[in-house]
Amino acid sequence: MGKQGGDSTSLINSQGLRLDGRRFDELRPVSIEVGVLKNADGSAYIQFGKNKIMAAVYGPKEVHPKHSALADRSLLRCRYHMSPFSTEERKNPAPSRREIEISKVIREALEPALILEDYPRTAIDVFVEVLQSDGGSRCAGINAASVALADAGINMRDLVCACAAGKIAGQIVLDIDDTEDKEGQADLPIAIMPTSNRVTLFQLDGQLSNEEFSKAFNLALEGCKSLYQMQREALIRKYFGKDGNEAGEQ
Amino acid sequence: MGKQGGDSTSLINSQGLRLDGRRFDELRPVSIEVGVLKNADGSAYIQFGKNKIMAAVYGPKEVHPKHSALADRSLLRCRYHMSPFSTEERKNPAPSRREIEISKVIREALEPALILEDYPRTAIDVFVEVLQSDGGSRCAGINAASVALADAGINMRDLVCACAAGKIAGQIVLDIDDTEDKEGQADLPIAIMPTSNRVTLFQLDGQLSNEEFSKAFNLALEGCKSLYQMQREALIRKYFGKDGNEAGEQ
Amino acid sequence: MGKQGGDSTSLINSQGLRLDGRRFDELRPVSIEVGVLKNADGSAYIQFGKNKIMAAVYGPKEVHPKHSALADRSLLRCRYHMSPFSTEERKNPAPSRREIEISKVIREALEPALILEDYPRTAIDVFVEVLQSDGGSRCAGINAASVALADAGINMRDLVCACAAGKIAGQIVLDIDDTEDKEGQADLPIAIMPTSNRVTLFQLDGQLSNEEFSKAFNLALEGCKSLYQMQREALIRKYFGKDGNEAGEQ
Amino acid sequence: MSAVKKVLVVEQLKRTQMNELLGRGKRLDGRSLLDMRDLSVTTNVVEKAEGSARVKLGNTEVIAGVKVSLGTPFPDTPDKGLLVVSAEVLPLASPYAEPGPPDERSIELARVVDRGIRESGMIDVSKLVLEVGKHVYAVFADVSVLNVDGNLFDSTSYAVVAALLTTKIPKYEISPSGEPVKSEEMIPLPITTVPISVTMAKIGDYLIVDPTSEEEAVMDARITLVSDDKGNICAGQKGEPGFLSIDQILLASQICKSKGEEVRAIINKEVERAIGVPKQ
Amino acid sequence: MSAVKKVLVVEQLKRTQMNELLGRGKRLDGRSLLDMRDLSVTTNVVEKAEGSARVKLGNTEVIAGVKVSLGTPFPDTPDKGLLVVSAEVLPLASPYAEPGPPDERSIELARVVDRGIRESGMIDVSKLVLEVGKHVYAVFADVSVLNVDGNLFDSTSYAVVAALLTTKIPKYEISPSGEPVKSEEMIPLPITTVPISVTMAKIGDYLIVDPTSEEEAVMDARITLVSDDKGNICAGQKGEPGFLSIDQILLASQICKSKGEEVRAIINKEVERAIGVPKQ
Amino acid sequence: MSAVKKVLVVEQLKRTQMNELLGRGKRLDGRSLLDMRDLSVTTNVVEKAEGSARVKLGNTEVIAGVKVSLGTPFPDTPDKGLLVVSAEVLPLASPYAEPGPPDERSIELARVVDRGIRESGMIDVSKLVLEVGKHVYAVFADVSVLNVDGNLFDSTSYAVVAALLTTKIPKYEISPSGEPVKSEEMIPLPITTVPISVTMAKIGDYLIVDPTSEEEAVMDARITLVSDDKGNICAGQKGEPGFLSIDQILLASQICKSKGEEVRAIINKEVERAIGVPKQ
Repeated sequence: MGKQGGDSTSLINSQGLRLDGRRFDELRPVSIEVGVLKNADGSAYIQFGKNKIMAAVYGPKEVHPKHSALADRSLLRCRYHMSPFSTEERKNPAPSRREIEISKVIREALEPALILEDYPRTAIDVFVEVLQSDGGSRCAGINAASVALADAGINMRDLVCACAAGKIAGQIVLDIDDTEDKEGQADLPIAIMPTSNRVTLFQLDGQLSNEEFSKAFNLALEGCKSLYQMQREALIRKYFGKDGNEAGEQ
Repeated sequence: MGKQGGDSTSLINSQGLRLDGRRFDELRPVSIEVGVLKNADGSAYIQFGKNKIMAAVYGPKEVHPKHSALADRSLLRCRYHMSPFSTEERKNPAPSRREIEISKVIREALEPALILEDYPRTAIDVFVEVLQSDGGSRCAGINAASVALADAGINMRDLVCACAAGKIAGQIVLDIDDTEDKEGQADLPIAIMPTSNRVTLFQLDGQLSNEEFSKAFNLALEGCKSLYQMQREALIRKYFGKDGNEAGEQ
Repeated sequence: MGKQGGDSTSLINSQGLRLDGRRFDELRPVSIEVGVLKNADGSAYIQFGKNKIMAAVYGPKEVHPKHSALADRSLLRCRYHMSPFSTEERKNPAPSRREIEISKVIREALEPALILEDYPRTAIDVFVEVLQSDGGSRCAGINAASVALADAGINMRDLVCACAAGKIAGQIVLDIDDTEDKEGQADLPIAIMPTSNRVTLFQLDGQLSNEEFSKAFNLALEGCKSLYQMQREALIRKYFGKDGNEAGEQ
Repeated sequence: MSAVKKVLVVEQLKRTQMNELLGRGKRLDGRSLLDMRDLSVTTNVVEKAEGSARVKLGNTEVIAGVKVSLGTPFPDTPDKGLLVVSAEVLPLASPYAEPGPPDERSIELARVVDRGIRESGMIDVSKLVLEVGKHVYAVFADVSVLNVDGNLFDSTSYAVVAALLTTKIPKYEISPSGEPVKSEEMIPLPITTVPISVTMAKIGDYLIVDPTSEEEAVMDARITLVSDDKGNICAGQKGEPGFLSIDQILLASQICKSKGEEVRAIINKEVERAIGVPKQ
Repeated sequence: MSAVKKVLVVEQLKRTQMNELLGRGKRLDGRSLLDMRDLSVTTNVVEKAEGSARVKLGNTEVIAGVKVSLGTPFPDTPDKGLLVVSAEVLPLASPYAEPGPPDERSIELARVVDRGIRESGMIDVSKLVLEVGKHVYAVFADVSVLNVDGNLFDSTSYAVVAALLTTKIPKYEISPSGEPVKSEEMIPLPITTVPISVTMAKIGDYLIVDPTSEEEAVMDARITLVSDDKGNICAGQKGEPGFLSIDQILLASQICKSKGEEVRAIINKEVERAIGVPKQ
Repeated sequence: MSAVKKVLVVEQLKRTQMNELLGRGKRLDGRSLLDMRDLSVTTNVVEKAEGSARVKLGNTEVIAGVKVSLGTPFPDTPDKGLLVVSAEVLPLASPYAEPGPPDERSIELARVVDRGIRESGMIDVSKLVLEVGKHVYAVFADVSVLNVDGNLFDSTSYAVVAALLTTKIPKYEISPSGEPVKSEEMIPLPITTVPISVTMAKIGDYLIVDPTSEEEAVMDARITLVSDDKGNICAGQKGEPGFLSIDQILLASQICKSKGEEVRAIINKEVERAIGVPKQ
């Protein structure tokens, strides 16, 4: 977040439109394809603005080493990783501290939706690979991972859908992108289980007054609901739809 | 050691006093508090000059991995570590080669005093954390660790007490501090089991003639005996004394 | 390989001789001594041009960790490593990517010659340590390792002998050294099982036309046959010969 | 840290008891839901560091030290100084902590504490610049956790905040030849606000502040919110594999401010004692 | 990658069947011995990268991205730019891939692909120099393997080659004060040839091109040869713990050129589509 | 190195026999308590290194190589060159050595050898400076242990000392523009003394010099003392989890000088042979 926000008013023009022409409550273009990888038990590819992210699920499967298995449920593991070419400057392929933290919060965002008790003594691996990054890659990754888990046939209480709101040029807006993230004043990514309004991811970077906080939080909730529709449509396309055979193509 | 020792004569003034006003055979101020950490099985906090060091003991406890357990005695492990803010220049928190060597010699200094045969197939962990470092931190750490082992109720043949002597400005002196270590000519840290005069740590950095060597060694032995009194007093304060309830406060 | 090869014609003079006076089909001086290390089950020391390489074999022996053992044969492991002082610039002692790749190809070059089925559930370790490096250290290492395996009494179908050919100054030559490698146009190291002409190592760096490729390959094969004689002589010297008692001396 | 959960497996049996207690507004140690434990903050405990503080929050005990050196700014922020927060749960702090590189919990801890300080703008990093693009102050705040009994996020954050508030750094001048030259004068860091972290645990339907290890062992989820002294919320993090309701999030945003003021007063008092002037 | 072998342990039973099929010139998936699988090459799939390509070779799928920055040349080659090829078999690519630092198979993969490109002289690194000894272009080609079904050497190599062929880098000028200054103009890399890797598996007495995971599980040895567009062989690597006969090596050197021409045509076609002109 | 102890578990049975022998002034290999094994020192065995030596002490065999380059001095010692001693017990040296980063035993070995050389002032590092604060010689002495049969401390130290005594480094001039320029002239290192390490094992009540692996397997403690050629003791280290009596320490300080002179004569002889002049 650029706290000073000096000339950040230019992030919203006189018509109230953002740099890429979006209104304050508008999502970037999103597309989700299900079942795009042959080897994975479940997979999904999401384009979310300029984010291009592949998610894949392996499991339930045997745990190695065995002593890390849990007697009463499956061990959920998650790796969020950025390919070296996904960022403005080449990223070192070794996991950064940021990637390790995001892997943890993604895992904890997905876990409440999974019925892990159905698979004791197994492991479920979720891999989120960022091929091209833009603002909001953790939310995009959760959306893809959630669909990939469904594609893998893992028993779930609900999907998990994620979206951020933020503050740029003094205004609360939905789904901030990379430029808005860097020049803006706050970013509030959340994830929910949409049928029960349970909040499974919540993070905040940047300053919000109490009023702004409620406004941003509610706007992000709306964004999550939109994502939920897109996730459902993607799954329907794969399992019932005519577009299913295009999965994996861009 | 600064071998040239050019202007190191200023380390001792015309009255025979050292930079901090000590005589040649005088220790820095030392205070030891026992039982300062709630979770550890035994602990001690020592201030030795400007050294501020926390020692804690966990064990006897289960060994992981199991194959490293010893059939006939407890496995003694030791970590000497410096907090990043403990030194003049910030220290990288990863263990340095120096810390690894000191961990080894501290472990080997304590081991002769422990009746490890009483705890087969277990492990005893000794942690020495330097919060502020001055010359002589390994000796200070051994003094604290030895008391922490007693506080943990580990069966011991004796305490282990440690002190260094050295050569500065051409003279043999007791207990050299950081400045004296850097500008001086030799540092001779030792540890003993005081009731049997067994030497369990011995190191030497810097040049000593045969005569100086005997003199320094004997002076360090005297220092160890003084430390032994302070260790005993600290344990008595904790277990029998009125000051026990102040443990952990500075 | 220096692809441009600008003034590389000077690598061969007007008499057709190379910088060190060799003809196009001439090997550098080679000496092999068997059984030079006391602790190893088998060992050999090779000087190959300026290469000075020690190879040692431990095994067949117990495998740790146990789950990596193979039910039907021995697990062959190999480490090719360069001592820090072996190169022009001091080499970091941690294994480089190059050393990891060469360890793999050496292991795969030796494996076809070993009757690993004779030693199920064991491991055989081959260590190749480069004490001084010159061009062709992987071939020299294979020649030494193969003899060390024989010295260790491991059942073998054949020895493995290795040699490179290359292209310098536009000509195909045998056994290129460090300077020829850096200034030359191609390097083609191979290893064979000499009695059956089985090719167990094959690598190529640099450009060769089809015709040059055959020529270089055949020249390298001839080189391998020469090495085979030297390997046999070294083993005979150790086991039957009068020079055996000098093993280990230079 | 990874074993904070495991440590109390047997105590899962206390969950029923705890829930029943919480229903009556009480906790195992007698606190009500929104009570913090006793908090003691002592600054200048490591004289060699430019700033330091020891924090005891109940039985949780941490020590923070600030080291300041000169460094080169990042290429993309040539006009900003460097601020790096790290934390290590020392192996002596808990039977479950282990030596080794930081695990995901330690990394999350350090990053969330860092975020609260960074996003609040506590330190005006644009004033840590000696020469744009070349010489800036590099401020390293490191935390050693000495005893673990829950709520490391807040205790670590308080220690870093108190250490930064009492840090004194040498003033530098740029010499004619362009090199920074240290002067005798010691100056404070450019402080703009005092961010306070408040961590709440969700157990069953209840939200409690400042959880102990015992409570963390049975909590469903954790939420940390940081507020500055103008009442803005400036950082947040939900953790652990459970969820919060929407109402709980909004409730947490209220609690963080009221409890934040309590804690800010305690820290400010110690800082005044130490440096003799009220900050800000 | 290490488990490509293990995955198909049960399929070792197919070895007999496979050998018998190969004797009749056929393979499990219906191909003849020297048929490659369907190859699709799509460039410019990661717009933020200076060059990129996605390659599908049967079910094997990889993506390469090229990032270019300025760097300092190595002291012993002050007049040459930097070119670094790396590859990671992502854990999502196979049930047998694991997260972590690259193992010996990933290292061999990256080094063999690098060697083919470097030794062919595909990129004239002497033209990547802005100021000798001081400023050069540093070209990083990284490959993420997305789905493993055999022949990673070729699919990875094709992706890197296609990405490099379509890379655009900013042109720099050296300012009067000696600093490189970025201009608006984008220029291609200095390409001299299009090296094509052809990997063959030896199963029993047969040499087949473009093996699947199923075939790799039973192969005795692997040989990769790279040829440039003048027909020179410029890199080679035998792998796996088996051997090849002398005749098989010579046969492989023939196959690599004929199959190489096929593949080169496919890559060139996509590059023309993408950048509108035939390279070289 | 970690298994030097384990190797001889069965040989613990020899402890009784050994004690009884020692009581009669004898050792398993026939030596008396203060006899060293045969020591052979050969210098200039790695021609590419600036200095090198192979040492055989009984069956223990090590090789040291010295590489010298130009470097930047440490900020706190701008007027001193760099000297770094490292050691690796190669996995081929013993059935118990393992590949991997150095363990605590290898680290202790390298640090004790380094300390003896550094604290004796053997190399006058103030003479390794080309330009204060900018350009100094960096001297790397690396040791590869080839065969382990006890007393690595002494054999490693002798190899490093002999390699340093015969090292030749290029002389540099500082050019008008301030850059170091290599001349043709080769010069020796600035040697001031020849430190000699003597390691003793305590077994029961006895102190023996130059222990074999067999003896190390049953020793209670180890003490290493280093003396310079003026008879000063300049470094020391007790190791292993046993103790020494006060008298044994004082006895060891006598032994280290008498044995040190023996060994110094052997090393000096080889150095004279190699460089044709007596050092000093």
